[in-house]
This record gives sequence, C-alpha cells and structure tokens, in this order.
Amino acid sequence: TPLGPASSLPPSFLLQCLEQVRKIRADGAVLQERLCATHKLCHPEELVLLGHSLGIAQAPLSSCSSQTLEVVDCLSQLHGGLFLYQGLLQALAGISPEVTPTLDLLQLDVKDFAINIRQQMEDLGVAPTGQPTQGPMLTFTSAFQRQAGGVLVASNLQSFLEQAYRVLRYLAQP
Amino acid sequence: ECGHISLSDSIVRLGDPVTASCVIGQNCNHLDPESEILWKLESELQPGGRQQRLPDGTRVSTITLPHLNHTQARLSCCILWGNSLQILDQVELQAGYPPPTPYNLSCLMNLTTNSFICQWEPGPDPHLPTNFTLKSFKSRGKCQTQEEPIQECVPEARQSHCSIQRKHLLLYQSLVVWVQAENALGTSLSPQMCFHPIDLVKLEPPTLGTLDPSPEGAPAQPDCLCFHWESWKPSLYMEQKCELRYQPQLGEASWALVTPLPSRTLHHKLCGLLPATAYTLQMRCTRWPLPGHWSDWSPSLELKTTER
Amino acid sequence: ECGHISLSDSIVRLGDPVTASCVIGQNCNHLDPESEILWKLESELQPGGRQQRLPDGTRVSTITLPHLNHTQARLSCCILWGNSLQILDQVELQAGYPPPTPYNLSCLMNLTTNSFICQWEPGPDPHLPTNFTLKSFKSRGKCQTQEEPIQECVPEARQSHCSIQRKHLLLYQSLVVWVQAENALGTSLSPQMCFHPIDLVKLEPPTLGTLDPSPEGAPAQPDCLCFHWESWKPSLYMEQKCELRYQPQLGEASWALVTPLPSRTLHHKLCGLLPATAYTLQMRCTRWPLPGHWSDWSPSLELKTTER
Repeated sequence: TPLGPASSLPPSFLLQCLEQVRKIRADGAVLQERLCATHKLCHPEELVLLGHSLGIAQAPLSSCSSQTLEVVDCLSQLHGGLFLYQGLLQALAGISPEVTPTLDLLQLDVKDFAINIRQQMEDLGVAPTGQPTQGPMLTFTSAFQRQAGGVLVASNLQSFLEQAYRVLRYLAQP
Repeated sequence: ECGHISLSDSIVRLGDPVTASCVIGQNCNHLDPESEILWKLESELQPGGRQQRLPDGTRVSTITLPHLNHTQARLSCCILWGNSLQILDQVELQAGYPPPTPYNLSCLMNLTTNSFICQWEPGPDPHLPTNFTLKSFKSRGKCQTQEEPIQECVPEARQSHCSIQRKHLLLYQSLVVWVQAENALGTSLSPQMCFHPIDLVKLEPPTLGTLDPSPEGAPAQPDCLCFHWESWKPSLYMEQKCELRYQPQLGEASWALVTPLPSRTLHHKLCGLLPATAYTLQMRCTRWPLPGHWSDWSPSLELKTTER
Repeated sequence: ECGHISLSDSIVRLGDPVTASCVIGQNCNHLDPESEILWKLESELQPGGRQQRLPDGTRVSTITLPHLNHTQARLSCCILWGNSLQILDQVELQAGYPPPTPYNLSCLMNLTTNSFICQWEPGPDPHLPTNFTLKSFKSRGKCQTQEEPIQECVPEARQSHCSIQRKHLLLYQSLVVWVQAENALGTSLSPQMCFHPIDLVKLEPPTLGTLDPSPEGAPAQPDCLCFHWESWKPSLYMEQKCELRYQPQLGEASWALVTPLPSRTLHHKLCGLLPATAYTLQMRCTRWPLPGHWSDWSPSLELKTTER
C-alpha cells in the first residue's frame, strides 16, 4: 500500500529537507545575482528560445502535486530532479571566476540533498535500484551560451525547489 | 670505515638503556692502532666501553648507557690523537614516550568558512616528534557501518585543531571522526565520535538594533524598552530559536532571561522594567528544533527606560 | 546553429568600426522563419542590420557599427518571439589602444632582499588588458653583445615594478634590461638600459649615536657636538663615503653639509656651532669610489650644545 502522506517519513528528515531546500534556494538566488551583475544576464525570459536549442530540460514533479500525491513516486522524482540538476550544474563549470565559488557551493548542497533523500528511501526500503538517468550532457559552444545556460538552469531550479518546498511542507504538517 | 657507530635504537623510552658500537676498520692507518676508543655523551666522557680486536684487525668498542635521561643527546665515538680527543663519528639519541591518547575531541560546523573544525587535547608532551592526524569516514545512521573514508586532515605544526573542507563532507549524513597520534614509539587513537556535521553548527550571534522613537508619537511607557533583532544572515535558512538576557547596567542584579524567542522580529517590547534605568541587552540563537550549538552572546545593546 | 555571431574583430581601436554577422541555420524549426533578426548593443537596439536568405534557407544578418566608443560592450543577436525579444547569441566587444611605450625605467639593487628591483611608468591606460614583462639578458662591457637571456620577470597584476632574484644575476657583469608591454592591439618596448646590477646598489641609511658624556670629565666645548656613526651593517664590506647634514632645530637656517666622511667613526667632533642650541643631524652613505646610489637620509639625531 502506498505510504500515506508523511505517515512514515521521520519528522527530522522532513525538517532537514525543508532546511536544505531553503539553503539551496538561497544559493540559487546568489548565483542569479552574480550572473546578472557579472554578465548583465538578468532575465531568463529573454533566453527561452536559446534554452530550447541548448536542450536545457526541466525536471518533472508530477507525482508531488497535492491532488495526485504519491509519496514514494514523489521522493523518487525529487531525487531524480536533483540528480538532473547536479549534472546541469556540473556542465556549467568554468562559467566565470566570479561565479565559480557560488556554483561549487550550490552543487555541494544539491548533492547533499539528493543523497539525504536517497538514503531515506533506502532506509524505508523503497529506493529504486541504480541511479536515475543522467539525461543528455549539456554542451556549450561559447562563453555566452554557458552563462545563459547558467541563468536558465538557476531559474528552472528555483521553480523546481518551490514545488518541492510546497510538498515537503504538506508532508511535514503534524 | 674509520669509526662508524651503529645503535640498537636511536629512539628509546626515557630512562631505557641504549647500546652502541663503534667500528674502526683495519686499514685506518692514520689512526694509532694501540689507542683506545672513547665515548662521549654530549660533552661528558662515558666509562664502560668494552673494546675488542677482531681477527682481521678491526677494532670494535661497545657501550651500554643504562638509562638515557636526555630527550636529545649526541653520542660520539672518539680517539686520542696526540693530546687531542678526535671525534670519529657522532649520532643523535632521542628519548621520550609513546604518544598519549588525544582526548576532549570536539567539532563545530562553521558556516562562515564553510568548514568543519575539530579540536582536541594532545595530552602531555611525549618529548618526541609526534604527528597528529584527524581521520574520518562517512557512515549511516548510528555509525555502525563504514562507507567512504574522507581525506585525512593534517593540522599545522604544533596545532591541535584541523578543519575539513565542505567539499569533503555530506552535512546531513553521519560522519565518524577521531584523532590519531603517532611517534617513533607508537600510535594512539582518540575515542571515535559519530554525528551529522550540520548538527554541530554554531551560528554567529544575532544583531540587535534600536527602533526609531515611537513613530505615532505615543509616549514611551517608562517600564518598557523597544528594540528589534535579526539572527545572523547566512543562517536565516535555518529554523532557530533565540534567547534574550538583560540586566541594569548599574548595581548587582544578575541577568534576567527571556526564552524562547523567534529568530527575528521587527519590533519587540520588553516590559516590567525599572523606569529611568539604563539596561544592557544581549541575545544568542541556535538551530532549532534540529540540533545545533548556541551562538556566543551578541554584543550588548544599551537602552534606557524613560522617566515615570 | 540557431543564432551564431561572428565578428570581423572582437577587439578594435577605440572609435573604429566593427562588422558582425548572425547566422540562423535552416533547421531551427522552433524559430519563426519570417521573423527579422535584430541587434542590441548593451541594451540599445541597433538599426542598420542587413538581412538575406541563402539558397539553403539559412538566414544571415550583417551589421556594421561605424564607431565603437565603448571600451567594453555586449553585442546581442535577437529575434522576436511572440512579444518578447529573445537573445540568440551575444559577444563581448572591446575597444582601446595599442600599449604606450613604458618609460622612466629605473632599477635598484636591494641588499636586504638580495633582489634587483626595477620600476617604470606604464603610460596612459590603453583600456585593454595589457601584460607588462621585464626582460633582460646578460652581456659584456657596454652591452654590444647578447649572452644568456634571464628568466622573464612578470609583475603582479596592475603593478609597475618587478624584482629579479639574486640567483638569476651576475652582479658584476653587464646586464641589459627593458620592459615589454603587450595587448591585443600591439606590443611596445621601453628603451634598453645597460649596467652592472651592483652599481645600482642603494644602501640603507647609516646609524648615528650619541657618545657617553666626555669620559675624562673634560668640560664639553660650547660650540661643538660629539657623536659617532656606522654605515648599514650588511654593506660594511663595501667601500663607501658618507655625508652629514645638520641644522638648528629652530629658525630658518638651511642644512649645512659636511662631505665626504668615512663610513664609520667611533668619535666625531663637529665644531663651529652656536652654543646652547639644539641641532638636528642626519647622514647618508653611498658605495664609493665604485658607483652606487645614495642611501636615504638617516633618522635624525638631536643634540644640544652646552651653555658658554
């Protein structure tokens, strides 16, 4: 039987996840500020077409919407999404010296969060075998494409985390 | 070889014996074959050298120093040449103790430097060059299992603290940490500690601030003080609780405590105070309900209640 | 390629023209085939883009900016998508000047750090990243010949001095030194200098000291002052001459000069002074008769002549 909402997720795990989401959102906001200040790329909405041609995917969280909440599927999608963003952030390495420290910290926090979810699923015995699919490796042919990619990835990650935060808060309700 | 010292051990426990022998080969023609091999420890001649001549003409002198009480001393193999004592060879002896067990290992997660800083007590000086290493490995739950080891952390010389960089850590997973001390006479290990690095976070103190005089112009109540605070910015993503302590600046009254308080507020009114009195206020915060260390107390905010 | 900018030059002289073209391949289906390619310089739309469609369906827009007056600017190739202007590609344009010729190259041999420090004037800012390098080679006599080159000395960012380590130098042989400035628009070389590094030695100032009150108890002459000095210790191996300047502390009298003086003396008597007057004394030294730079003046020694 599917896990009832929050029925067996330890409260401390949910509190940690909420904390990690807030941290990653803060890191992501700093990355967006740096990209805007350093490269004058401040509006992801003017890079949508470029995003299509670069193939920057968005991670689905369909199992996490309150109407169709499936806790195990939701955790699995959350982990898969974080795994995707780890790969996307890795592809942005070398974006520019001013942005690198922020990008490195963001990657560490995303990886920490993904492992925290993965280990909780393993403890509950619901972890899928093997790692989620990595998705196509992003490639950039210019510094601009890598910087624009950074703006798009950061923006997509923020909306992904917004959704994640809503479902985690719902799960953490007493 | 015209005077070569070989030793049982160049490093021994303080007070233990040391045996040394000095060999002068038969083809050392420049040395008087009848002269006796003499031993010096630092600058003092040492009696008790037992000399023998081997069939091939090689001369060997052996000496045992019953108790080496110097932590460092030079042992010289010498020979009389005319009336001057000539040093043919010299070795350095060291004496001390095996490393004591490091204790009081404690760690903090520092969000400013994004590093995990552990410190320990090295114990009494073993008088020998002793290397301390902070070792750790990733684990799960209550640390029954060992997963990937983490790169060893070597402290700077004579320092009893070491910091592990963020990139080697999983903040929300179990970590086992201990200290190893090693010198020529042995190795000792501190007890192991098991925790999530993030649970040992210590925040910087919150910032207190005064409020502009009551905007609506309403007269301030003489037994109240108004102020605001905000916890340390880089920690705002963490749920926290704070506490306030205050006391009149003059007199012997001890601190009064108000707890728990939220991590920030734009307007707080503290009442029940003495009118026309200068108060000192300080606050501190900690991660909560998830574990964490209390920050230090903030710098004082000094406010004065109005006349009645 | 769905929007790729190629440039005549990404770095031009300030005010020169720049031509750019933006190509949209025929298989960029997600782009409206009828939409016009637009250009932005920083955030301003640039008129004058000439668009053409190649036989294979590829679209190319070319634009010439007549005078690039920004030292740095971003040029974007855009397209309208719905009512939002989408950036397809962006390049950074830079404009400035070829590097001016560095001048006022001067060098000093520093005996404290045992290094040869050269400094120069970089000239007006060319607005482009410009690398300065101190180049040198060993030579003979009046530097007509070139022998081994010396390792290039690269100054720290935005610094106009560089120091060549002693191990690269022959202090008593001729050395040719010059500065090269290089950026994307060209290279310039300072005039070459030829000298023996040791001949550019600049000593630290000598040390002046008072004497104990006249030991024999003989009364001090009211118009004389006694003191001693010694030139800077690390330079005592060099023959030197020194000079003294002194002036009354009060009043407008200019410095009086006593020269030449030896590099040290245990007891010097300076006479012809005003009685009961406080004097300020300073000294400096230089390598002599071999060439060298004068040291700075030493810290002042303040002495007072006695009453008549």
